[in-house]
Amino acid sequence: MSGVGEMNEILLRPKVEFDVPVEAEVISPDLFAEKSHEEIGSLPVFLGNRKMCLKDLFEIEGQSSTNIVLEGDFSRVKKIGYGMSRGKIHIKGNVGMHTGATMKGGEIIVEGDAMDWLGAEMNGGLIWVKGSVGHFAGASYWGSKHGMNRGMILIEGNTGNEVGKKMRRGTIAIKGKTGDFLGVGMIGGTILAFSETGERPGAEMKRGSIVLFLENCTNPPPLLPTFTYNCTYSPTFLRVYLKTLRKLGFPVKEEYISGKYRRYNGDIVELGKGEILIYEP
Amino acid sequence: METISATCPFCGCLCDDIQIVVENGKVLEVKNGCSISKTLFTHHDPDDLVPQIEGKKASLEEALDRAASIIRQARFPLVFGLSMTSCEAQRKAVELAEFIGGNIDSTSTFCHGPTTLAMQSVGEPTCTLGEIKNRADLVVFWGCNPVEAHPRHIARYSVSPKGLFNPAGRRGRTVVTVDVRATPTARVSDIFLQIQPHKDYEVFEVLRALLKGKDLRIDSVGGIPLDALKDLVNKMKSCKFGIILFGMGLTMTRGRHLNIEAAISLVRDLNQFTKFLIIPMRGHYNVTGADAVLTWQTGYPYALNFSRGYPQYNPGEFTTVDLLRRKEVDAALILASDPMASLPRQASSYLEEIPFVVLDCRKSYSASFATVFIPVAASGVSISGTAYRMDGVPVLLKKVLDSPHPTDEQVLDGILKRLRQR
Amino acid sequence: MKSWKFLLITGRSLKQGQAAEQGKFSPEYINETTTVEIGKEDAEKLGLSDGMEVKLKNTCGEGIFHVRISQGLPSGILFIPYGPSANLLIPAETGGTGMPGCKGIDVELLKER
Amino acid sequence: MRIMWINGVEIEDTFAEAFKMYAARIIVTAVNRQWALEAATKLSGFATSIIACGCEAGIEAEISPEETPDGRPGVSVLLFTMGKKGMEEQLLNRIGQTVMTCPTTACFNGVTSQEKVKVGGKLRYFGDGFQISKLLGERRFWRIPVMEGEFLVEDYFGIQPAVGGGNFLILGETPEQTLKAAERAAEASRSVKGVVLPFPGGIVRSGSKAGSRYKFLRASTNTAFCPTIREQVKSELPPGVNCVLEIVIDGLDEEVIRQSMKRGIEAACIEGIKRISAGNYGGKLGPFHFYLHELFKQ
Amino acid sequence: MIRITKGKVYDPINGINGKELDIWVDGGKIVQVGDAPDLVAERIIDAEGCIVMPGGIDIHSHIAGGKVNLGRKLRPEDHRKDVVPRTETTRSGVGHSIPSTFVTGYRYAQMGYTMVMEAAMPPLTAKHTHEELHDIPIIDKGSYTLMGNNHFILKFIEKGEIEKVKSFISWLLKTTKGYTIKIVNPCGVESWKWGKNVENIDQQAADYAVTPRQLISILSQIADELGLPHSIHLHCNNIGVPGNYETTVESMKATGTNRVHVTHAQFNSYGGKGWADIHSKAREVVEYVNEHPNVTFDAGQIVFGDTTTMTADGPWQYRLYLLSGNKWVNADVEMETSAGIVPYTFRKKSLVNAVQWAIGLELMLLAEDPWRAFMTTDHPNGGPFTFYPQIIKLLMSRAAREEMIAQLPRRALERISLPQITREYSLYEIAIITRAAPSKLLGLHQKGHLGVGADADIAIYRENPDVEKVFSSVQYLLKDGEVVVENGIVLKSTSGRILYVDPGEEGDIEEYIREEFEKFYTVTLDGYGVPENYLERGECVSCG
Repeated sequence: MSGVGEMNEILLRPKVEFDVPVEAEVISPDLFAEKSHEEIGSLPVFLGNRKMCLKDLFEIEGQSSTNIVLEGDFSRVKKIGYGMSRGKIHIKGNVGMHTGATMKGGEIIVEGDAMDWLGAEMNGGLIWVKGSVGHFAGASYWGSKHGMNRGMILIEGNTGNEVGKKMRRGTIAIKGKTGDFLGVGMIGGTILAFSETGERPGAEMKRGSIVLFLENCTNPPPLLPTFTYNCTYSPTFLRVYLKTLRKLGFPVKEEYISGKYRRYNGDIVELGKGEILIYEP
Repeated sequence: METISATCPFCGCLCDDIQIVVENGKVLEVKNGCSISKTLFTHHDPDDLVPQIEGKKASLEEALDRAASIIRQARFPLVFGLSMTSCEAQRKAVELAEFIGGNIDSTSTFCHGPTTLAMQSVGEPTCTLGEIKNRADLVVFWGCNPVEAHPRHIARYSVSPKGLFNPAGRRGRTVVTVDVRATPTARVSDIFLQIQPHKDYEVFEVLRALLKGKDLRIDSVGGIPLDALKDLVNKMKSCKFGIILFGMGLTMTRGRHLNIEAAISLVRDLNQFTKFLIIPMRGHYNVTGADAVLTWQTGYPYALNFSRGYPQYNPGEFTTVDLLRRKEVDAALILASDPMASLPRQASSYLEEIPFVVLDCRKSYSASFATVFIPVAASGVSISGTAYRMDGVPVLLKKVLDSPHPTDEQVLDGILKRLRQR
Repeated sequence: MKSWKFLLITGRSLKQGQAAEQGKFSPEYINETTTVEIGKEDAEKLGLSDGMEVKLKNTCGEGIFHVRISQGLPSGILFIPYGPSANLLIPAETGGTGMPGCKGIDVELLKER
Repeated sequence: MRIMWINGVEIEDTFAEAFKMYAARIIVTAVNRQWALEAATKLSGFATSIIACGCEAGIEAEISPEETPDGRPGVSVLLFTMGKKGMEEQLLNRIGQTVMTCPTTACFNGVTSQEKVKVGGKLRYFGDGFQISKLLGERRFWRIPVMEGEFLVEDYFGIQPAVGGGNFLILGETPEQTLKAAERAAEASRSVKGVVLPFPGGIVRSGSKAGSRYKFLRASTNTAFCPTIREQVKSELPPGVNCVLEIVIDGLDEEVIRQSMKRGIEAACIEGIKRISAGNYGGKLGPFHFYLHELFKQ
Repeated sequence: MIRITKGKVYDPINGINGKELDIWVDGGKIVQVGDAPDLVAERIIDAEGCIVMPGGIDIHSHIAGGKVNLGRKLRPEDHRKDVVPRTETTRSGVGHSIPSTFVTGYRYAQMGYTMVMEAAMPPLTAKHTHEELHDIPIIDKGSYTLMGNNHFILKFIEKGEIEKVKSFISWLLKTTKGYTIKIVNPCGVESWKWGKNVENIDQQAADYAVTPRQLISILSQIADELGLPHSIHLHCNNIGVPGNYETTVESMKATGTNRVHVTHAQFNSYGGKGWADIHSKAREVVEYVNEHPNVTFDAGQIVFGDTTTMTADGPWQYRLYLLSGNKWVNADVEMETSAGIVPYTFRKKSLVNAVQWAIGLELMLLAEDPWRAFMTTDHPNGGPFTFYPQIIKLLMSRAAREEMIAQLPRRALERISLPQITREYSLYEIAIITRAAPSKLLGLHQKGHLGVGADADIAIYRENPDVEKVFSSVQYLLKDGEVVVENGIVLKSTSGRILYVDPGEEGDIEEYIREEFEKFYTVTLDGYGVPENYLERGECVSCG
């Protein structure tokens, strides 16, 4: 992780507290690369319905970099890193909706919280949120056939509902609590949820894996009746996933790696080839 | 004294067989209408309404000027309501929202918005209400209570009428109600399945699994014995024409759009066995029209934003309750709805912090808090036009009584004209 | 003051629909939208009868309602017709869907003396 | 002609001639070291010479749990073939028959390369429709249900150009001394990462030459180095040599072969060894020529 | 007065093939063609290096109404990738496969089209169709009224009361402000109301002793008797089903010598017993057309890519849902018709799709008489109308076709005859199939040509070696004599006409059906139709 003041990075700070939403998909390494300070400052953003320049809303330091640092409250700034394919955005604060949605590559690190649609329909890259996130992280947008298609989303805090909705590939790991309908309609991919989860995880999933560790969870929600228990075992693939997370620096307890898991398959109203693995302490 | 044909502008049934006896601008009698319809036409008394600015009487011109100035200054305004007015006014509202680069949302937001979301995920096998009348031998009311919310639905469309291929009427149909409480609708049904709150999703899943011939190791779900559900599935599979009619009992409970998705998926799957369709029971008389007009003009039915000059759609982001709860909008224009009465207080209280304009044909809660209130003539009472029934059938609204007030369309046009001159 | 936990359902009632047409400030409308229905069994257990005032409260807010005993309600569930009063108790969180959860809300019922 | 001696052993001024091959690295993990080795041994079994085994293979190293993808003890096996197609066939058959069948194992690719062959992606059909695909980053794995649980195998295995047939010959006075030298040589040669010695114990006694008097044979015994017929042929054996053993080395590139040959030769130069030589075909067959003297320059 | 000068004029109705001629426009009409020393123009449009044609006419497109709108509502994911911001002169919206109304008008106009016929209007929701048509700017419009599964028509035929059928049709056209009789999967859609279908044209409907053959025969007869400007517009039974070409040929035969237009014939020209051996029967279908002057057809060409299929053919759409697994909308309309919607992606790699693609082109290229063959994609079923320029290019260039054929699965080649077809359309022929013939087919005298007295709907395209570029965007479009598009940019959002017919032979049928109507419909008879005030610029086209 890079700190402020490092060579060759671009630093943005909001000039004011935004009272209406800002749309700023131009805050993206793809667009900041090979642009002068002046050119970056002239990129278009929307403050509500007013089209403005980036420099009207933000203090900008630096130029021509794929390494972007955001300082301050960006919780009303939407679409940061939308569709980005490379480079890095480090957000030292909270961030608004659609952060990293449809991104194809690169890295986004959020020190604070992120709002809904984080990494929605993403196609690659890494998003790491230290705080909590809203609904629909890694999900499909309304009407779409599938959500996240590749890449990785790591969340240390809690999440809202329908995380990983209709995801097809990729990995989502959540340290904190997750909301209802985790991995609803999943087509593939892997979700690892370390704490408590809301109701109906895996509903309507066709394929894919949801792993529940239910840490500190005294009263886990019952699975849907359309999931059926198969066996208790130690899935090797899970060891690979957990080791990979650890290598990246995401906290994973040793006992999970060698642990046993109850395997349920479902959702039998759909294809039924999905699975929920529940850690057995 | 004359008798005028009318269409009742109350609920999504849009009964167009109302006969109103009028004398000297007073309604003497409402024939064919339900009790609400009768009240609606007889209690219509627009004369005591005047335009107001900050609670003080103003001229229409002053009110329009002030409304335009509020909207002109706004950077993230909201146009909300739309469901109790004609399509003609709705068109104008879209034009206004687009022109000002605002958000526009209808009351679908808190009635059948989730139904739209489900439809966008899995589709919707549906039909017009006449198909039920003419063919249905199995009618399932799920989380809806037409006896109180759509008072003539049962008599006119779904249960009692004798149809082309169902000459026996009520006797030719099995009626099932699934609800948390034994509503009056449940009491007129052949079968009532009392479901625990928030358990609709599980029950649909079990029905779908049973339909697929899966064995389930449970005795009951959501408070309903498995045997009762097996029986229901058998009835569904073996009927000639089945219909599910559903309401807020599905859209507003935990699971929301996913409850509907499960219901639609069940109905869709049933078509491998027989004919089975589903219709949402839309509440306000022209909320379906709001969906339709917005969709044909913009591609999307509600929860729209025009900040960037083109429509963006995202329920959860541009829906009224969320915009208000997150305190994002900086002005609002409300027509044909009363959010101060109908939205959660946690959300609607924010309206008191921003300037907002209300157009209404009667005194509403929102009107009394509005920065600018402009009384308008009531569509379907004092203005003709088009409205869409819950099943998407367009119905003519008729003028019955005169009104001293302008129409929604005229007021919106007045505001738009002022915004254009600058 | 003693309190009991209930799940609150809000919804349409015929009277509410009719009364709204009589006017949002009509006594009929105000009366109907400040009514809370409770099942017979629960009412007996709590010693409530028609017309008695109770307070309902949750994390969203609170309001005073008068009791109407209803045949159709199962134990543990209350019903209030849609309206400004019911809306005091409805959370504005929409789960990212735009739709607040207007049915099956956790409330506490407190008996007014 | 220059003469070179190591520890009193003559190093002949000749070269080992080696061929282009393709290599794959297979990481086999299991619940413990024993089971990983068990599978790896079977996987690399009967794979001494491309001539009749279809591939050449051997165990490269044991891998600690920290270094394996699944955190369990592992063994890496290098497998060499002449072509891509042969590699696909060999990996499919061998992993299918020796790793999948072995309790607790999983099987990972150990080569990052553009070129690759499908393995898990074909083995998956054994799952009869119940196999599950997992994509982690750019790597895809297949989970194949088996009676014991699940067999995890990587979708594709990378293959890279490699070198096969690095070698040297140990010419000794007695069979005892020669075998001892060869054993030492094999151990030293093997200690280089990226090589395997495909023959039993890393040693081959039946070195061959190209061609034969029989039309149907492509190779036959290396007559020039066979002591028992020394006088019947044009022999390469100096006087006093009664036994010759060969060390054959396959490696991922020239450099590792060089290292391996060097270490092996050094270890082989013990008492009772007369000379170190190498096998070649006059430079006509293989593009890689490892001159023995050059190994020890610089 | 506007003078268009120095352009190469293609006007097949008047036999003009690329000649440089001045065209003089005034009061929305063409007032003079050629030199006119006496006339003074206020504006001269220099069309040097341009092609001048009458405005394009699309005879079959799904642009408005309940089903189209459900399609829009169904597919936010389709809209998101094609957004259209508002400008000073135009409204905003979305495009791709089901464009919003305003965008529909703009995009047709930008391609040089000035008239489009909505291909399927259910009577019960005709008001909806007209409300949307009202919001489609610039172009003239009309709608075909769905009748092939109407209760009254089936009942009257069953009872042999053919005169009543005729009166009813006359009444229904007037009441719905429709343009002609649309028939979709006759009797099959009625059966679909019970989840069934008919499998051939001699199988009776589920609830009526009437066969598709009878219905097609009687309705084609009535269309001629009523003198409707356009013939019956027939979507045959068994659409999309391998082996269906026989049904198509039988359906054409059923009309005898009465006029019949077979729509989106591509979807109805398949051989084979199933998907495994599907192959082209375009030749067999076209042969019948070539030999029978009473028959016309349009292609229903498919375009590779994502689109939204929507027809009034409920059972077919359900079948397509089962095949694709995509989301499915069904919308049955009481007493009359049905509709279905399924998103679908045509893939080059798909054998079936490749065969379908070839069949559409084969039909167009094998048809001997360009006056009876029409270019359509059955928008949006085969693909969005915005792909017309690509199809024109394929018709005009064998090389372009070969380039595409090279990308198809090789197994497809033995199932089609397209690779062997050498014909290339000329610009003149393109002007026939997209302008002159459509106006003739619709019975319009003031459209589709540039003669004196014609409506001044004129498309001026800049010449370019790449024909696709030529037809993608007009240099100028004149609608009713006004320049509404210049250099591809919409300058003015005008309102087009709504064309409809009133054959005037309804007699007292309205009163005759009143009781039954009100018993089985859920709306009053008086509230059923489309009042005049829905038609901002209504124009009744005369019959007979």
